Amino acid sequence: MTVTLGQAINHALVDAMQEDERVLVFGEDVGRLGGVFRVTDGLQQKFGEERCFDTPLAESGIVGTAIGLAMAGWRPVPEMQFDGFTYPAFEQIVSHLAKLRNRSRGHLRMPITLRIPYGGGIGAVEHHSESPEAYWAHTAGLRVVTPSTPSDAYSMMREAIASDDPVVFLEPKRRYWMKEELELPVTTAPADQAVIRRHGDTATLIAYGPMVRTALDAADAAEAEGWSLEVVDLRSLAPLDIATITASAEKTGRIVVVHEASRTLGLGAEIAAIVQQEAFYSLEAPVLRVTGFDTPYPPAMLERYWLPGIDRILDAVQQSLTW
Amino acid sequence: MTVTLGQAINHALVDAMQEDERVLVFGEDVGRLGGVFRVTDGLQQKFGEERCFDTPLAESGIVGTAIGLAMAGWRPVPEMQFDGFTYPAFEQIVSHLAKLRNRSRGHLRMPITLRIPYGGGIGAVEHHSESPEAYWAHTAGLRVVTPSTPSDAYSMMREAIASDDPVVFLEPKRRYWMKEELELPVTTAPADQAVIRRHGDTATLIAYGPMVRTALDAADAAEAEGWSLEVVDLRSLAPLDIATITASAEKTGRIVVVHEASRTLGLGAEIAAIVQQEAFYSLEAPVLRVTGFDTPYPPAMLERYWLPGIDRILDAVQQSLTW
Amino acid sequence: MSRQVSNPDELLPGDLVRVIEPDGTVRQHDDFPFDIEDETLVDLYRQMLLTRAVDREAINLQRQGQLAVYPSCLGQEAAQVGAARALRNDDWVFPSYRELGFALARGIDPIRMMHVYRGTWLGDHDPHEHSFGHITIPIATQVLHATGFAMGTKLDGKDTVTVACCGDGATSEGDTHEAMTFAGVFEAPVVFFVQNNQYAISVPLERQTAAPTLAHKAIGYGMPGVRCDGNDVLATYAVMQSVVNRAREGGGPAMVEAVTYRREAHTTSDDPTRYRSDTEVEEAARHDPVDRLRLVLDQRDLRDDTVEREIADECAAATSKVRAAIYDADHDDPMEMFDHVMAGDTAFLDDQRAQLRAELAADAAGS
Amino acid sequence: MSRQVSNPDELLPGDLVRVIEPDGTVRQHDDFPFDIEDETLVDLYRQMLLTRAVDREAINLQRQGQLAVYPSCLGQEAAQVGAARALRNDDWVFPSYRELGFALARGIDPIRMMHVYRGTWLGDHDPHEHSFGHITIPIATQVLHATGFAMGTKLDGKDTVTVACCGDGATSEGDTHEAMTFAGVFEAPVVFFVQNNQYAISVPLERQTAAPTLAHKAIGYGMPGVRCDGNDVLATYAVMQSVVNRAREGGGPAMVEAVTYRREAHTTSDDPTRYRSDTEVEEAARHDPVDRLRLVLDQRDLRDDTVEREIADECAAATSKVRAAIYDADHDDPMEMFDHVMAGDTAFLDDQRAQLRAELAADAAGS
Ligand SMILES: Cc1ncc(C[n+]2csc(CCOP(=O)(O)OP(=O)(O)O)c2C)c(N)n1
Ligand SMILES: Cc1ncc(C[n+]2csc(CCOP(=O)(O)OP(=O)(O)O)c2C)c(N)n1
Ligand SMILES: [Mg+2]
Ligand SMILES: [Mg+2]
Repeated sequence: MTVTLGQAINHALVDAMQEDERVLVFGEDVGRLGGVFRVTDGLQQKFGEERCFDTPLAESGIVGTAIGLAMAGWRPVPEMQFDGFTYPAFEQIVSHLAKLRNRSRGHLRMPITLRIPYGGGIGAVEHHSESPEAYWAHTAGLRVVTPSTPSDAYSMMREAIASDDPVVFLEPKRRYWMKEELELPVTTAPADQAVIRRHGDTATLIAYGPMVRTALDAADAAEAEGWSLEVVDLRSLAPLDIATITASAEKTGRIVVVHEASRTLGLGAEIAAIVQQEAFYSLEAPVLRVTGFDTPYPPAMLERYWLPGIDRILDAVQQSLTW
Repeated sequence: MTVTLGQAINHALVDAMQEDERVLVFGEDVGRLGGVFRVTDGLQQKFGEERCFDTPLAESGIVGTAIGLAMAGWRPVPEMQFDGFTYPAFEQIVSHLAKLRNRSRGHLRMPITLRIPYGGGIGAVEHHSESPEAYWAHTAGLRVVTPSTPSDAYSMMREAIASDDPVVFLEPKRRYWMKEELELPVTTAPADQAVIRRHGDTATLIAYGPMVRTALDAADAAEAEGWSLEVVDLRSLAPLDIATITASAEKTGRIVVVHEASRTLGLGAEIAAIVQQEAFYSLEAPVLRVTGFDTPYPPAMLERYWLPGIDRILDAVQQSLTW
Repeated sequence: MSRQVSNPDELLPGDLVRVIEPDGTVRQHDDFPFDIEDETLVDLYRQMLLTRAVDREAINLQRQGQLAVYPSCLGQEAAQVGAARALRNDDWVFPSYRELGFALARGIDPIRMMHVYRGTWLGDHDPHEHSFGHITIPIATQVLHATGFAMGTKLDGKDTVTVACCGDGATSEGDTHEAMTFAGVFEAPVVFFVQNNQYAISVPLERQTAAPTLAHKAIGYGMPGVRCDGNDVLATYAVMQSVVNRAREGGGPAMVEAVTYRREAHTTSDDPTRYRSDTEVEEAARHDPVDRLRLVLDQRDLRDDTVEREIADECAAATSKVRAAIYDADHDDPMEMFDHVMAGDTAFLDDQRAQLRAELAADAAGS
Repeated sequence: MSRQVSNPDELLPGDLVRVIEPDGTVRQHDDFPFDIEDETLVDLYRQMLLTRAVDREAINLQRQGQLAVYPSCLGQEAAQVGAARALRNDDWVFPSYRELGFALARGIDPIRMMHVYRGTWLGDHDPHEHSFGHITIPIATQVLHATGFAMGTKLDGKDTVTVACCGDGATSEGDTHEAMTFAGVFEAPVVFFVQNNQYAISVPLERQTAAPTLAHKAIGYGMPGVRCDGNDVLATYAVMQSVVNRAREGGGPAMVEAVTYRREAHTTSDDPTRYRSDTEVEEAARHDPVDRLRLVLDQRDLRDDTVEREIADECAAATSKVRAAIYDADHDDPMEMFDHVMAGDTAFLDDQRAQLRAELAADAAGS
């Protein structure tokens, strides 16, 4: 069947709720409306208002009560409506969700999957196009994952819900409508493994979430230059799959990291730091970063100038090749 | 006169309030009590309850009203009582403090200095020893600075308050009692410049805030090994003084970054990413990171095992020298 | 009302304040008396119609792909126009994103607002020019800015009043609570103007609170809470001028719940058929605020063809001006995105500036 | 009280509930009747004294450098012990950091608590064992956990009730507001137990709110607010058992403001002479909760030397047990800091584990 990335997550939620009656879905507009992106469409009809419900408009409340529900033995899958609206919940995420298991010496577990649609490229107004992944990845105690395909979206969501750890599940919102032919249920690689989406030996593009598609497009375009680009899809942003990253660095000697988030202290910084250490003698050029700028996310009409695209990626590859 | 780092900040606040009657100091317990570290001691007596006041216990409220006060033409210097209690204000800081000037096409300015005592090493209970600097440094639109000496504390605070940009002013709380002989007022280097605290040519230690003292101690101890270590004090974490960092990397060829914050996506990641690019051909070894672990901050009795100390720094230097 | 309440119960809301009777008679409310000139009545009518016209044009523009999104204020015109009328020019307003009527009443060029919904820039007017803040999207956050602003004007010894706008959904956010807490403690001259339009996107009021009414929250901050019929422009004006004057005279903050209804979709991206019935919306339309005011005008013979034609012309002129300015409007120079990040030195952005400049040059060369 | 309130005013607090008369007579309050055995009275007395003894020992231990910090509950024993008595064993409590009395009443070994203040570990008991959460330091955050927990037990069809503890200062935080909002909307069986001890560190109550009383906040969430004398253990018990039973029977949440006084410094790090007078503290001490209950016992002849001796012995045994366990207690294996970060695979921490292991080995070799 043909499944979009958004539908794949919806199927994963349905199947998880079916298999485990402790799974709860809640947040703003996830019930009757089925979510502003329809990712929770039909859940309330199928599982009732107790298993899928709308909450008051209060993000700290959503995450804070999710923590309490988890302590009471539930397996909550709360939604933050948009990336830019996770910030009111920051304290509950950083001071409790990430830390409660550790604080309790392992007595408590936090089997919570925090769904966050993220990233730009959909022509939205302010605060609807943020890439906050570095905030979560820097916070010890959280697992942070992001799928780039419908099958991964399904499989990684099932894995996140089944996990006893808090998982920040970042949904690349501009790829919600990306299609794939697949049979459900599908199980792909474990979420903490990076996957090589395309093999090549000229240089490596490391990307995740929404930028994987862009990186693959850039790799296609690069063929015209005679470049064979490898594309690594990180999938897990915390922890990182250092082995796969390093192996690719050793193979190609040239790494370009691509993400939407601003450059300073974005994931590219961590990857550069790891690669220059782990593959010090293999690098033919420094790890280069192709990212959003160190400015607030721009207005919709300017976002295409801000976001990394094929040209910016190929420029960086060129720069790497001629270092 | 002999001045501690905490007193230096107090003097800076007094002098700034004296010179500019638009400067306001507020927060939890900053008034009558003079702050839990006495950094605002005497301000309320000197300038009255209108210029220095206690607020309700609500951090988002403190930052959010500071923004409104700034729009009304005041120059607020709000305090967050501890690093771990800035998180409730995260949305106001990230979505407004950092973005309002940009949103308004420059019509609004945000001359707000957000004081945050940060870092560990004082044997405190949970949430009182956090190093959240990467969260702020990753957020475009904020200036993030941290002094390591009393004279810098005074001078950088004066500069922060005078700035029309929002400045996150991180106070290395375990160094509040560090003493220096100085005459006030004192003007040190501009806050956005890194300073070389010690010249050397074997390798460079890059540190900031509380770890500068530790790095200098390590450099002293390194003499016994015959190593001459250079110590760079970043002072500004956003923006970074790339020129000074790069020059030192080109000089010594070996860089060790030291900070308390967890390793993943800490400032060390950004510095490694910058150095491996800017000084690619000068590096004799990869940039190494000496940091807190990727775990929540530990209980007081274990903090000395978690925090970077002289031995961990010298191990890294050794590792760099023998790479 | 005075700040010193002898009996805390005085802070509780009374019955819904409504002054326009079904037949158009204006019956003054004992607690909220007001004077109003005939001229003003016509002007309120004009403003409400103008709001409605520009609002409709915005929806059309969005449907034609000219705006990124637009949140209609259809049905809320009386609340916004009535509240605005209670203010002086130097009073301040901190809006959410659904405040077109308020913005127009404050004299802001609708083109400036539409550029924001188009995505030309994130905010496009100087707040100090019309004492009107930027559209604020993160729910309830502006309520704190308003409170801080009011604390600031009070420190300055000014007698300006600040209005903090928010929706029913916004009352659930922690920021609203903290703002009201600060306002109460610092006796800030701020009025919390809550437009209860019954919905937060798809979520109905009863999912936001179990309180008897939103106005019952006020007592928890030591300020009076008042409920008015937000479809009754005179009731809203009467209540607002009362609490605004009270704040101006040092009486402290107040909360007004203007009870109304969001007749359009949440925004142009929303599909309200998923969560409410057409009948419900039709029923709401029967309480149309413009129709309500029209009754008053007619009872007083203040409306004739000339008035209607003048207003219609004004509306047509305004909408076509907006349309002309917005339709296919080019974006501004992309390099501007680096210009306002900071006031101080931004040399640290120079390499990113150079990168974009090179990309733009390559684009230009390529095309 | 029933969930269906016909008149919203019923949600407003009445006068302060107090049942112990100055002479020790117990005068039942009409709205909050209760039964209590003589035995229970003695047991409450015992628990309050035990709390006070361990509290004092903790202060001493801190002064001797044995604890990192300690926040005393001196003066708040009646509130905590009285509230705890209203609960069943399977009811849950989410404490702040000042809940020693509550913890002891729930049967938690004080040594476990003291290890947290010592800094041995961040939390040191299994919350599920005594249905008692960890000490929570970020103000008001636990109030949301309690609400979520109560939503969870309700979904499970259980009849357990959850108590959310917080201070007067905590009522200003957005999290408290959101918790009460959720509790009201979901009719969660949670009781917000606010110990109003007049201070948040140095900040007095009037800087937290302009509300007539904290209990006046409850109506804004559609739940009843009740004020009781927190120095009157029976009043606290009476009020708590009423609202706890109401919640248990599906009546929904409630808020109780226990009015008391923090007689010690905020924590052992604090210097209260900077912000309040000795006279004020002495005046507060005249309302000592233990003295108050002693009057009741004496009136009923429930106290003699044997009782006093038994309790004194128990206190001495408890404090010396705590002292023996805590004094110069070694820290645990530092390697444990990697063990609880996550439930799943933590191989990604292996290089950091190895680093610390090597450092520990070097230390051991060096010393
Ligand atoms: C902090 C935050 N959370 C979520 C959203 C998404 N959102 C936008 S509008 C809205 C509903 C707001 O409802 P209400 O306050 O009643 O205002 P109305 O739209 O009805 O005018 C939501 C949930 C947001 N903008 N900000
Ligand atoms: C979010 C947060 N902000 C600030 C602090 C610092 N702090 C610790 S206790 C306290 C006062 C709390 O007062 P209250 O709620 O009345 O409780 P009490 O200490 O009186 O029991 C403050 C401000 C904190 N722990 N958490
Ligand atoms: Mg609404
Ligand atoms: Mg208190």
